[in-house]
Amino acid sequence: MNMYGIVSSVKRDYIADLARQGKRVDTRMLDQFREVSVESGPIKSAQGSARVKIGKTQVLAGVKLEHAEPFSDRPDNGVLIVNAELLPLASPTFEPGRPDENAIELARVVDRGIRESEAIDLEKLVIKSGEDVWAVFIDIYALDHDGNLIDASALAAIAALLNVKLPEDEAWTLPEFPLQKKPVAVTVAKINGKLMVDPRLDEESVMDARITMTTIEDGSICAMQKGGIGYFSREELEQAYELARAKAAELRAKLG
Amino acid sequence: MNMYGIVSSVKRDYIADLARQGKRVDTRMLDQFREVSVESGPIKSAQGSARVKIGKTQVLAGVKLEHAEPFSDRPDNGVLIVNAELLPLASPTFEPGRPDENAIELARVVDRGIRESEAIDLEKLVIKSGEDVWAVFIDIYALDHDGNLIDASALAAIAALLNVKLPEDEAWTLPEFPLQKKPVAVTVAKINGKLMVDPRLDEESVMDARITMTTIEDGSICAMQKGGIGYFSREELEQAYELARAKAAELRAKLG
Amino acid sequence: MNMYGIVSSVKRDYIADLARQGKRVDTRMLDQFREVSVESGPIKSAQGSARVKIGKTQVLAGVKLEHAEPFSDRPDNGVLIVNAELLPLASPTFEPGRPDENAIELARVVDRGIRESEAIDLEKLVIKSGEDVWAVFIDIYALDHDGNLIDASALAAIAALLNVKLPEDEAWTLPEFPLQKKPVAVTVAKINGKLMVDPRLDEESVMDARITMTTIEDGSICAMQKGGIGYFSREELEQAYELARAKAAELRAKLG
Amino acid sequence: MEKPEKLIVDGKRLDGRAPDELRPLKIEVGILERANGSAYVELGANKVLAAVYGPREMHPRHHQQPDTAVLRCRYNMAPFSVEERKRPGPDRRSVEISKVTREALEQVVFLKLYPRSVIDVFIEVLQADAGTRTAGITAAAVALADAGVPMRDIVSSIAVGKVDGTIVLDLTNDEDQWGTTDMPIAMVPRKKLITLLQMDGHFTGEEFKQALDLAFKGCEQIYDAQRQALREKYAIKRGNKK
Amino acid sequence: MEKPEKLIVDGKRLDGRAPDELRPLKIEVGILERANGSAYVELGANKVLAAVYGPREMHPRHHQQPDTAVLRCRYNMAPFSVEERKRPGPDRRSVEISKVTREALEQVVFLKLYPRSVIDVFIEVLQADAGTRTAGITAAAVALADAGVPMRDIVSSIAVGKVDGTIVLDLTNDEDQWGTTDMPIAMVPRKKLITLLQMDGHFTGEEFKQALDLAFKGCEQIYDAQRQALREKYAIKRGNKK
Amino acid sequence: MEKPEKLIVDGKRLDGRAPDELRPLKIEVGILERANGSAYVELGANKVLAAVYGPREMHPRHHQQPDTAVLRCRYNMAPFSVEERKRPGPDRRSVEISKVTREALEQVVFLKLYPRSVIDVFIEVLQADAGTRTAGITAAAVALADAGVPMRDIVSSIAVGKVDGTIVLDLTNDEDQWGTTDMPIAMVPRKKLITLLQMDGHFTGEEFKQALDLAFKGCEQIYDAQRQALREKYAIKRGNKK
Repeated sequence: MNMYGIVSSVKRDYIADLARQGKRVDTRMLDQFREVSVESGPIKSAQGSARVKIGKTQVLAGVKLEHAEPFSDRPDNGVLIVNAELLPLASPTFEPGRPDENAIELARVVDRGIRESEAIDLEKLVIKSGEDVWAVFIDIYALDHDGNLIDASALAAIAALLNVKLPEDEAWTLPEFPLQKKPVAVTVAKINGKLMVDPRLDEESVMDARITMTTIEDGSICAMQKGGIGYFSREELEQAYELARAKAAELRAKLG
Repeated sequence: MNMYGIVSSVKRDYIADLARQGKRVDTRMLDQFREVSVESGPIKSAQGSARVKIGKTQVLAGVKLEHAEPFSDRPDNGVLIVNAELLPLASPTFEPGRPDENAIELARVVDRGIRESEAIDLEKLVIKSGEDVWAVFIDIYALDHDGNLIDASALAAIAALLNVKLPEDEAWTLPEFPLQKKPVAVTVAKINGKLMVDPRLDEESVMDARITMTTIEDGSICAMQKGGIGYFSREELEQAYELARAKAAELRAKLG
Repeated sequence: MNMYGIVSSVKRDYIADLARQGKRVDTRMLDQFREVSVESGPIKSAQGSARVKIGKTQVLAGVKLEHAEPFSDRPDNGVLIVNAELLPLASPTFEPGRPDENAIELARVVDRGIRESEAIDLEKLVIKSGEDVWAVFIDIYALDHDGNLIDASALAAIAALLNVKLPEDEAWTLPEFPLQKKPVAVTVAKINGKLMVDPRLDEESVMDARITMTTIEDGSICAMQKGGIGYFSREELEQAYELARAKAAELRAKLG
Repeated sequence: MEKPEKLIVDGKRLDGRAPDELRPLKIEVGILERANGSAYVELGANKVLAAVYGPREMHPRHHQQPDTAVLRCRYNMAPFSVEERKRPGPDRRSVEISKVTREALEQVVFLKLYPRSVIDVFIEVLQADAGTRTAGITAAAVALADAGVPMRDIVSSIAVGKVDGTIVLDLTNDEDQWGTTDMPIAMVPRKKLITLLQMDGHFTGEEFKQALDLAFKGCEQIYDAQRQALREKYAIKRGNKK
Repeated sequence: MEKPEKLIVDGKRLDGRAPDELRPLKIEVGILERANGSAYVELGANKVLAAVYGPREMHPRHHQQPDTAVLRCRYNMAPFSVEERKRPGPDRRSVEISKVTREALEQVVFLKLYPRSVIDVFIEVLQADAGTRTAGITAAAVALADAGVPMRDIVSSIAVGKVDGTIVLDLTNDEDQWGTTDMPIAMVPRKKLITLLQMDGHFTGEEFKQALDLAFKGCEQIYDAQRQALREKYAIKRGNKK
Repeated sequence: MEKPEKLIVDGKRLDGRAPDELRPLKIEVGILERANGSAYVELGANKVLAAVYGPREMHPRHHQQPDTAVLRCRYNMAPFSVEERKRPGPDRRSVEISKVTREALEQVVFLKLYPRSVIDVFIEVLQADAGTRTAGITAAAVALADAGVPMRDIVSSIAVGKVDGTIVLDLTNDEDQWGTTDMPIAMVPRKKLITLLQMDGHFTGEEFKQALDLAFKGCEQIYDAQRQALREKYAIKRGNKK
């Protein structure tokens, strides 16, 4: 299943033709995000939570901390698990059931951004080496899908982590949750040879390919993921990196 | 899937018309059960078992006792697990596979009757607090489905519990199985505005709604479950309660 | 699904007619295997492995040894687990997904040959009685299916066991892997009343029935499995046994 | 939390409510872009979202009914909605709740108008504090109205129960856990027709009647709030169109 | 049970039987109302129920065969049928037994008479004491006859094995567990055609022949009992019709 | 293995390679009988098999696309291919790799030529030492050519990364585990069009550019080896036909 829905061929041509002229259906610039808002802590049953809206796209992320055994090859590391649900609530094309390849890719892209940037100091989450550690579950809940779920999800995840309150548990001895980086994902879509950020759903359904670049505060890259069946040239990738770096700073500012 | 099968529209009208007159297809009274029999202990490989027939409906229940860990929030309680299988043997509309919503509802209604009446003193099933308790598995096996599986299943379950012999296990120190109540479920069907007990399969396929009320010896209610897409008025519910209470006493007498 | 594919009715008649004359499509004798080769140790990530080719049929088997808890009713035995995957790579009729009844039957026939012949001395695989034993995982990977997967799989399994190198693990204290028998499966197909060994895929699609007999060095039988919807007479079974015994010796010689 | 000694002190419940008092209730209509209808309900600490898709073509086709639309309901809890993280995916409880939710709603929807179609109701519990199934039904009924699905009337839903021997309205999680009885109920309030009724715990016949009385009162308040929320949404919409 | 020192003492088995003796056998026909055919078999402590539905239309349609009916078999064990509760649902063992059961029965059924149809055979083991697959086939064959499915003949099934070096008929669980060899077999007894054969353990060629001899004898007794049970059912039915 | 102190000593990697050097590469074409096309790739200690079935009719039919063939890819690891036995069946990692593999290949295949059809690509990792997804894509591209599926060009794939601060080609498992960055990439080498790009770890903008440079060089070598393997196979075939 295509997660980007179907648009009529007339609209498809219209969007592609606009792109050729450097324009977009909603009059945005190619390098312009829709309105972005971050609400911290809407869910009290989670240790941390955040709701992110990018235009009409809505994602909720909740963080739960639980005791767990560490992985046998990482006895001195806490555990990070990212799960994403493309709720049937969010789109007529999403169906109930186990996460499909789109939901799995989404979760894994968010996971790699957090894991590879070492955003969480997992070593601080050890309670007893090799036996008992904190597991950080990040559950991403797509509520309304109007495009660019990846950026919304990654932003909601890091916002939820920033919102984490310490669990009321004797084993918790840290002064605060050991969050040390703020990785931000920016997805660049390619339509008719033009690169643009924050594709709307109708743009996603027309795009040739997308590339998500997750960067940290100093502009370096911690994760990338190309998607879609199209291709990128070398020049396009370098241009995408400049876009991702600039936009990540804007989004990071929303985290407060 | 509808678990009540399909009857022709002629038969449907006939049953509905009879109901209007206070009559039934098999000449029973509205408040009359079909013949009910309870056979204790047919299965020797179970710690307790019973076969219940209500008319041509047949249900077998088996009880197994096994060591288990208690639930972490109930360290001082044994574990009760009720499972129901709507065997493809029992009806042309039952299919092999994991329990569907009908089987799950059936199991959960039986479970609540036993659990909420505190029929089993779960605290007596603790071997070592927080570590080792007895788990009581009640497996309900629908063998032949001619209507009113809920009442037959609930009766088979309590009869199987009454039949429990103590396991040959060192950890078992109780003089007897701690059964302290006999909850009995009675399902009242509503057809064409009339209430009646023990619906046959053809009546179930016509009924607007059903309500199951599980009562204990003193006539008080421990569980209820409305089913079907129809509705009940307040007066109908009160009338159903009187029926359930009276019929439960009759069925309980069959338990010996 | 039929795992033997479909041949045209012309070819079907041709194969059956040849069989009547004691002949085969590829000019083999009824009691003649295709070319058989056994390659030991192609997979270094396994503790033992082997690739068997019988004609164009190819099977890879890999052995992994892992710590495990023994089964509660066998505290003084290691654990043997045989799994078979009919890879979609190997045949247009094999589909991705959990093992179907053909894959399960294949694994269980191989398992019984090894288990019932006591080919592995499971008692020697105990590290600590009732707590820690070696589990022997044999994974059978069907790569190319041109008939007679059972014999190829059983031969690959025993060849992979013969190839086992000791794990680099402190708990391993045996001088060598305790393999004490070489069971070999030979499948005899019945076509048009004639018995023949090593059916090709086109012969399998035509055969009435098959019988697999697994024998050990002294010619005694440790496992049998009839398959297919046809039947065998008593005389045919005795004849099949003579074939299986003779051919097993030939195949066993390939194990080196 | 440890079991408190008393759940009702001086006629007041632990959160200060009278026995027949609802928790604070908030209903928002049409908060999702993609769904054909949606509603968000807060009832005390419960936060529940419902969305409706359809009537739309039923796939796969062999599930189509030639003379009617099919109503499907899914009740689901977010992993982070409860104290201990819930593993994603349906469990036995959610399968049963999905079934009784469908049965609670189906009667009021004019399904026959849409043969071969399906109407999907998706309920997501984002934060849970007892009463999520009834809050879900309340939200779903509003979402169906928001989707423009023709209905005889709106279904309203609430739980009643028994706590410290007193019949109370709208139990919290603590009251559910430490109290005696929980009875979720749904009805068409205008005609007082009950479309969902479950109960577990202990009721004498007399207590059952009292509980029904209280349930009717509670559902009327829910009903008023549902209609008010719909009115506000559509009043604003009409206003905007000028 | 601990492994006994001997399983055969003075030519008698632990339950007093001679090596070539069946356990007590009871076959009842047509004991289920809804199924098109059914049978109940007790063989020693085994209690097995079989039901047949069909020939009926095959769903989903793309599984229909234009020139033949399809036979499907499901062998299943009740959770309470064995010492340690069995988790519900198919496992590898039951999938394999379902397959060989189907292959044991398919040859005798005139499937070509019912193109595009399916005949379903459901076998439920209610209480198990070794030999459940053969008791299931024995029951299924009777249930097929009870359903009026046209068949060339009846299939009969039993296990033989080797215990303390002796070839024995119809093993109990203890004999299966502590003995050497188990060989379940099914056949069309009149023509002596073998439709199921499995074996695990140890047989020399000579022992295999002895085991076959004993299996033929055993299946004949099963066959007689099957026919007797069917005669009684239908004699009574005919009697009733007068 | 313990983390080594250094992964690059005197400009040489632990296995003696220069930073821009591939591991030994072997490509064999058409090694499976039943598949329409197949290829086997060894890259260092990686052993990967790819097979192609199709274009063939798509089942079930409602998945058919009226104007195009559908490309399906399955990446799978053998249980014995890794240090700790991998449980059979797809996991989240293999589902993602299957998706990006399909997206890496789809662009070059003339799918529109085969409406209503499906082309299946099955990739089996028999022995793994980092870089299995790129070796799988390299093998799959050759298998597609071997199957005679019309393609614009061949896709070539390799990983680059950063180890001890140095940009290196074709990481081993040790380098992947103890190094900083892994960036698998696939491209149409002739036109330098990138069809797969993933990365995790750490790159500055400048390092990213260096890594791309190295990836282009590596893919060209892969591309030469792919064409060479295909030439040999088909040269021999043509030779045989004389």
